Amino acid sequence: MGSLSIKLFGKTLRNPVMNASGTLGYGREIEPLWGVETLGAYVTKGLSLNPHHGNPTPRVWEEQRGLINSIGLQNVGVDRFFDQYFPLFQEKKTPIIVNFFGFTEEEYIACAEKIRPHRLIIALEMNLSCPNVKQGGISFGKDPDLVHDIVMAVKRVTKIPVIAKLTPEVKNLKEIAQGAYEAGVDGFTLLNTIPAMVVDVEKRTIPIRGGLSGPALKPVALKAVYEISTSFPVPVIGAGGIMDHTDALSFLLAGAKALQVGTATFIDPYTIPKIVKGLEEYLKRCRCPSIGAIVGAARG
Amino acid sequence: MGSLSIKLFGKTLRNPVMNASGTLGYGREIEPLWGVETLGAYVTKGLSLNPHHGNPTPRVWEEQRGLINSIGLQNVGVDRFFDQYFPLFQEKKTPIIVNFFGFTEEEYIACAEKIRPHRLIIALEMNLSCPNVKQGGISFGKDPDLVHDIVMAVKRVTKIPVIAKLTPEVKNLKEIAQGAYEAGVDGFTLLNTIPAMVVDVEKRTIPIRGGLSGPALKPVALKAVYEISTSFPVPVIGAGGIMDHTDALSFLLAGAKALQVGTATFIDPYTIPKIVKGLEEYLKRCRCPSIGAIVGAARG
Amino acid sequence: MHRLFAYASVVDQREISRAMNDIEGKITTNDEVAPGYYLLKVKLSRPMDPFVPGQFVMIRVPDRDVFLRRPFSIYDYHRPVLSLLYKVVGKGTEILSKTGKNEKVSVLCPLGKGFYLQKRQEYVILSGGIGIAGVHALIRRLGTRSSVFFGCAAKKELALIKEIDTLPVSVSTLDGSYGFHGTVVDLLSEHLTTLREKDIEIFACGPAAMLKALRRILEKDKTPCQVLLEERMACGLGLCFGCVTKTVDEAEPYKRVCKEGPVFDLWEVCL
Amino acid sequence: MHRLFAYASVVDQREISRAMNDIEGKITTNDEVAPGYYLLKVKLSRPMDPFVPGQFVMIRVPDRDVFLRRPFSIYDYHRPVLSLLYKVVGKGTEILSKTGKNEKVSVLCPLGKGFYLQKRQEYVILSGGIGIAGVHALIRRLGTRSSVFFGCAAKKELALIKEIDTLPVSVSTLDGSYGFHGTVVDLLSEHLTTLREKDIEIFACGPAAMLKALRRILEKDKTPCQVLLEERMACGLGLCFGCVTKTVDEAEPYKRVCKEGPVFDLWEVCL
Ligand SMILES: Cc1cc2nc3c(=O)[nH]c(=O)nc-3n(C[C@H](O)[C@H](O)[C@H](O)COP(=O)(O)OP(=O)(O)OC[C@H]3O[C@@H](n4cnc5c(N)ncnc54)[C@H](O)[C@@H]3O)c2cc1C
Ligand SMILES: Cc1cc2nc3c(=O)[nH]c(=O)nc-3n(C[C@H](O)[C@H](O)[C@H](O)COP(=O)(O)OP(=O)(O)OC[C@H]3O[C@@H](n4cnc5c(N)ncnc54)[C@H](O)[C@@H]3O)c2cc1C
Ligand SMILES: Cc1cc2nc3c(=O)[nH]c(=O)nc-3n(C[C@H](O)[C@H](O)[C@H](O)COP(=O)(O)O)c2cc1C
Ligand SMILES: Cc1cc2nc3c(=O)[nH]c(=O)nc-3n(C[C@H](O)[C@H](O)[C@H](O)COP(=O)(O)O)c2cc1C
Ligand code: FES
Ligand code: FES
Repeated sequence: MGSLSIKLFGKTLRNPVMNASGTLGYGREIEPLWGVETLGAYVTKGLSLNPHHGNPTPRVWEEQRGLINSIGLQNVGVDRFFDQYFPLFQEKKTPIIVNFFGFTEEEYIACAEKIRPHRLIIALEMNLSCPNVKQGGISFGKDPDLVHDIVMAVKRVTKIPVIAKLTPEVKNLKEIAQGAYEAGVDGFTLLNTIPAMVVDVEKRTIPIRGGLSGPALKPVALKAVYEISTSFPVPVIGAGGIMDHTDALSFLLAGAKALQVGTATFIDPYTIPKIVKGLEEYLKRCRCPSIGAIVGAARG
Repeated sequence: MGSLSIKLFGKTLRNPVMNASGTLGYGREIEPLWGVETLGAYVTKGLSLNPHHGNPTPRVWEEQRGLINSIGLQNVGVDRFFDQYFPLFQEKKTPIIVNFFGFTEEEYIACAEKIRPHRLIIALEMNLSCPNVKQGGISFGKDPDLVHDIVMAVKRVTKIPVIAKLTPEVKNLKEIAQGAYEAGVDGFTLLNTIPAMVVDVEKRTIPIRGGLSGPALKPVALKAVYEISTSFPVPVIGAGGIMDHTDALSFLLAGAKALQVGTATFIDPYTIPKIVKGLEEYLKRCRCPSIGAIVGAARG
Repeated sequence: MHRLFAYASVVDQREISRAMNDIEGKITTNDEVAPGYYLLKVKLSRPMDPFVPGQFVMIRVPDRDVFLRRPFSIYDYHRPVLSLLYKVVGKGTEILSKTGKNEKVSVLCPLGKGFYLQKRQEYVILSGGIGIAGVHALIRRLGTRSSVFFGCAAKKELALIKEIDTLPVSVSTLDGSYGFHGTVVDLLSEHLTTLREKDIEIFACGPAAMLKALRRILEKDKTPCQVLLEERMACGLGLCFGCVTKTVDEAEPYKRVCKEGPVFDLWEVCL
Repeated sequence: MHRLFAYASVVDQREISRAMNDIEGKITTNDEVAPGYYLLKVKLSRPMDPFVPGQFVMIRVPDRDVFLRRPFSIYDYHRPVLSLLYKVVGKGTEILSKTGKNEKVSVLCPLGKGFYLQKRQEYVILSGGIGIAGVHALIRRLGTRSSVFFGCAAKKELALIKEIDTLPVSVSTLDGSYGFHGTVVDLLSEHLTTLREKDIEIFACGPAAMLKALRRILEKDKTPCQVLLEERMACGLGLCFGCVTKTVDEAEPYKRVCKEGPVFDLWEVCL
């Protein structure tokens, strides 16, 4: 039987399937159903230097084959995460990727500084979709120079590999990635949600403005994964509308080395273990020695 | 009963419902089912100075609640359009919006120059998603300065009102719109398709890379319509995933003065007449004097 | 009391939430019991773990037009049949109401934190409209130990309390077509002086306006009161932080309705 | 001939395409006639306009998982029943094969340009596999005026020509389990010298490889030949330009299969 294990940033993960940040709570909420050790790695909810309260409701809205969320980055802050929630991953020896964000460059730096290297922390994932309050609220991830500078600044204060998680709402994704790459980024996660909005026709209101996730995003994310994985020699982690192991294969074939599953978990909380199983069976069926062998195979 | 008629660029249209460019052929193809005079205005297939052959197949691919196309702008050229296809609209007194494109600034200008003012031509719609071959193939619509210059150049050679049709794949839509606005643009059409890709998991190939349209695009397009219609005092025409009259109302309530229906026509070729009827009934039900009265009503 | 509420009082809440499961079920009945209200019975393929009244389920409507699951209170459960009472308010409930017998559904259950029972001299249960669904299991378990108040728009909605007609229920209707003419909170306030002579606790479920009115009449005495709140949910499991409600906790004001709730202490939430 | 092909020969093609309609229908049968092949019969709620063999329909599979309609040749039509023969190849046909009796479907029909008949001494009809669906109506109309060649993978697919078993059909199988052992083009080429003594025209429908092989054996003489092509379609109406095939027309090489086709002159397309 083929092996699902992959090497990422020099560490071995049992499989390439992760949750997407913000879609598996602090990890322990899923424990009544399945254990976090099922994951290749757990990606933390977006953490910040100080706790954030987040937005008022409605925070979630159903769209056709998609979800719009406006959680507003509620989180307990990086310190409390390590005090309160990290022990579960230590106990279960589950690698984690720490997703984090800031509203200023200083916040990113200070947050990254607080995260001490640990054998279970395989990377820091920088959520670059955050508004930069010092630059009129446009998000960091939209400008190649801003991306370059912030990645560089974070790389300077940490020894942990750094992943840039990019937003699709940019002029030229490759240019953004180039900015991060030149600053020494170790990998990319593609994609974050797309800005979207809902109109309630009955009430004539706009109940929510937020980020669109789910299957609607998939073909856009696939293109991003293809484009960036063919252009830069660092690993790409794919995310966006992965609902089953066939979707997962699409991302791997397009060039993703690992995957993140978000919205699907809300509909079927067993999606992640099912994808792991589906990939195992696929390797067996194709007599493929390892999942790494199919990464990028559709790119010809 | 309320009236569906709207004023756009000083002309009166019988209703705010148009086809989206490239989704109703040259107009006459739909005649066996319903007459083009049903439309508020017919939007031409994208036209260019010289004929274009377009891309090899596959050109269309089904996605979840969406379509990916890579037609490659096949068209007979602006001259032949007016010789061969325009007479139908003259005969039926149907207003038209001429969608056009170029791969260089010169092509845009030369094409616009060829289109002589005519009482039935209510506007020129510039497709700004085209790659600019002189600037490394990045599309015109992604750079505010490029947009400014090209709109300005086109405005200089034509007396017909000019609409900028924008692509969602930009850093900051408002900045792009600002470029067009400062150059004197008369209106906006939002949105064009989003770049996307498909992986064939069985064959391990990438059968198509193209633009995503249909319901998946709707929440993204709604946000764009809201954002631009609240920021600029020129009419916005909404497009993206409109499948029925409720979707149409969402766009009107978000601030669109008129609508374009594309992909939906492929699934149900009667979508446009059905939306016109649905809007009529809505006005009646709400005792609303005119469709114009609800434009932007959800924006509070 | 202990016997009735073994899970809430003896077992720690974390343990309860450990007992959730995604269970396949088959619809056995789905009848309109009052105009726009349906009673859905689902035969589960394996038994649901013990539940506390006030807990809920996330049900997957068997139609691709509905993307997310929908939350509904556990109305009743007699192994292996789970009952839900729901009101048609939008797309999901509309489609659910048209779903036929024998259709398969997935039910994630039991979820959230139910009503917590301390020893009291008397319990008062208050519900408005479809809010009855949230307290029905509680009414059944408490039997005559509680006073039940139910408010609705008009007489025709009385069908919603038909299943508890062995117990005395004080009813109000907004149009005066049955019982007290007015809101259920107005009705309760008429009895409040008498009730307050005992050591009572109130359990309430209903529209936001009802809960706000209730809060106003209890404000002075801060009568113990638990409320069952509703919010749009994506996961129902505490994963997404989509379903929050604001509380008085300044450090972390937004609590998840699906995880820290749906039952909250009235005095800890900001309605 | 005129009687048989009133529409193709007398009525101008533009007029024919004017006669298309979107018609509601109800599935009456949907049976697996050979492994992986289904014969679907749809009772239309109103009559389809006269059609020409080779024309097709766009059918809406009644399932939200399928976004676009799917094109299928008109296999047969006896007012008010439309028959389609299809092979399960992907998601749409898979779901269609599981669609039950009495389900409602919308059928946009008849579409495209069918086979065009000029007076000839003899007609030769060639099809491979599911390609039979595209020429079946033509075979039925031409009766004994044509020679029919049919190729398939193995004997079990012979069920596909059961409905024309009153006519002589020359059969080839790739595995030699029935008839000629080889491809249908190899089989045809064995008869070609005899056939060429007459003024013939060939009508063909089948996989790309078959059409290419056919082209090779006809190349020298440029025997008149019409081919029915398939392409992925979005609209089927000529609206989207999604379904093109390359032709020798240098000014406008890409022609729409749904509008200028699906039947093309073999010598005008670039296979
Ligand atoms: C813990 C909990 C228990 C519930 N128990 C019941 C019950 O037993 N019976 C019952 O009929 N309803 C119950 N609800 C409400 C029920 O979940 C919603 O009515 C349902 O999800 C609406 O789905 P829809 O697709 O029909 O409406 P949508 O089209 O999604 O929305 C229509 C309307 O319903 C409201 N709505 C949508 N989702 C929710 C939600 N999660 N909570 C409250 N309002 C919502 C919206 O504000 C909107 O006005 C409960 C909700 C929660 C959170
Ligand atoms: C004019 C015309 C007439 C046709 N007549 C018949 C018929 O009578 N019987 C029949 O079984 N099939 C016919 N086809 C082919 C049929 O349309 C496709 O097999 C069907 O659309 C596949 O749908 P799917 O969802 O199952 O496959 P998908 O999942 O969409 O694709 C699966 C496979 O089918 C192929 N395919 C998809 N769409 C088409 C298409 N439009 N044309 C050709 N191949 C396609 C793809 O290349 C792919 O390999 C016809 C096609 C055309 C254009
Ligand atoms: C409810 C919710 C919360 C999210 N929170 C975060 C977050 O805190 N940080 C982040 O980088 N991405 C966040 N995301 C984005 C996801 O991690 C992921 O990139 C996106 O949802 C696409 O994947 P999906 O389609 O599988 O959900 C969130 C998404 C959702 C739906
Ligand atoms: C097949 C197809 C062809 C298109 N051709 C053009 C075009 O030539 N010019 C243009 O500006 N937009 C073109 N578009 C984009 C549409 O006009 C429209 O902006 C987009 O499809 C979103 O609307 P919809 O979701 O209703 O289809 C095309 C879209 C499709 C699906
Ligand atoms: S619904 Fe996801 S946290 Fe409550
Ligand atoms: S399928 Fe749209 S033009 Fe042929």
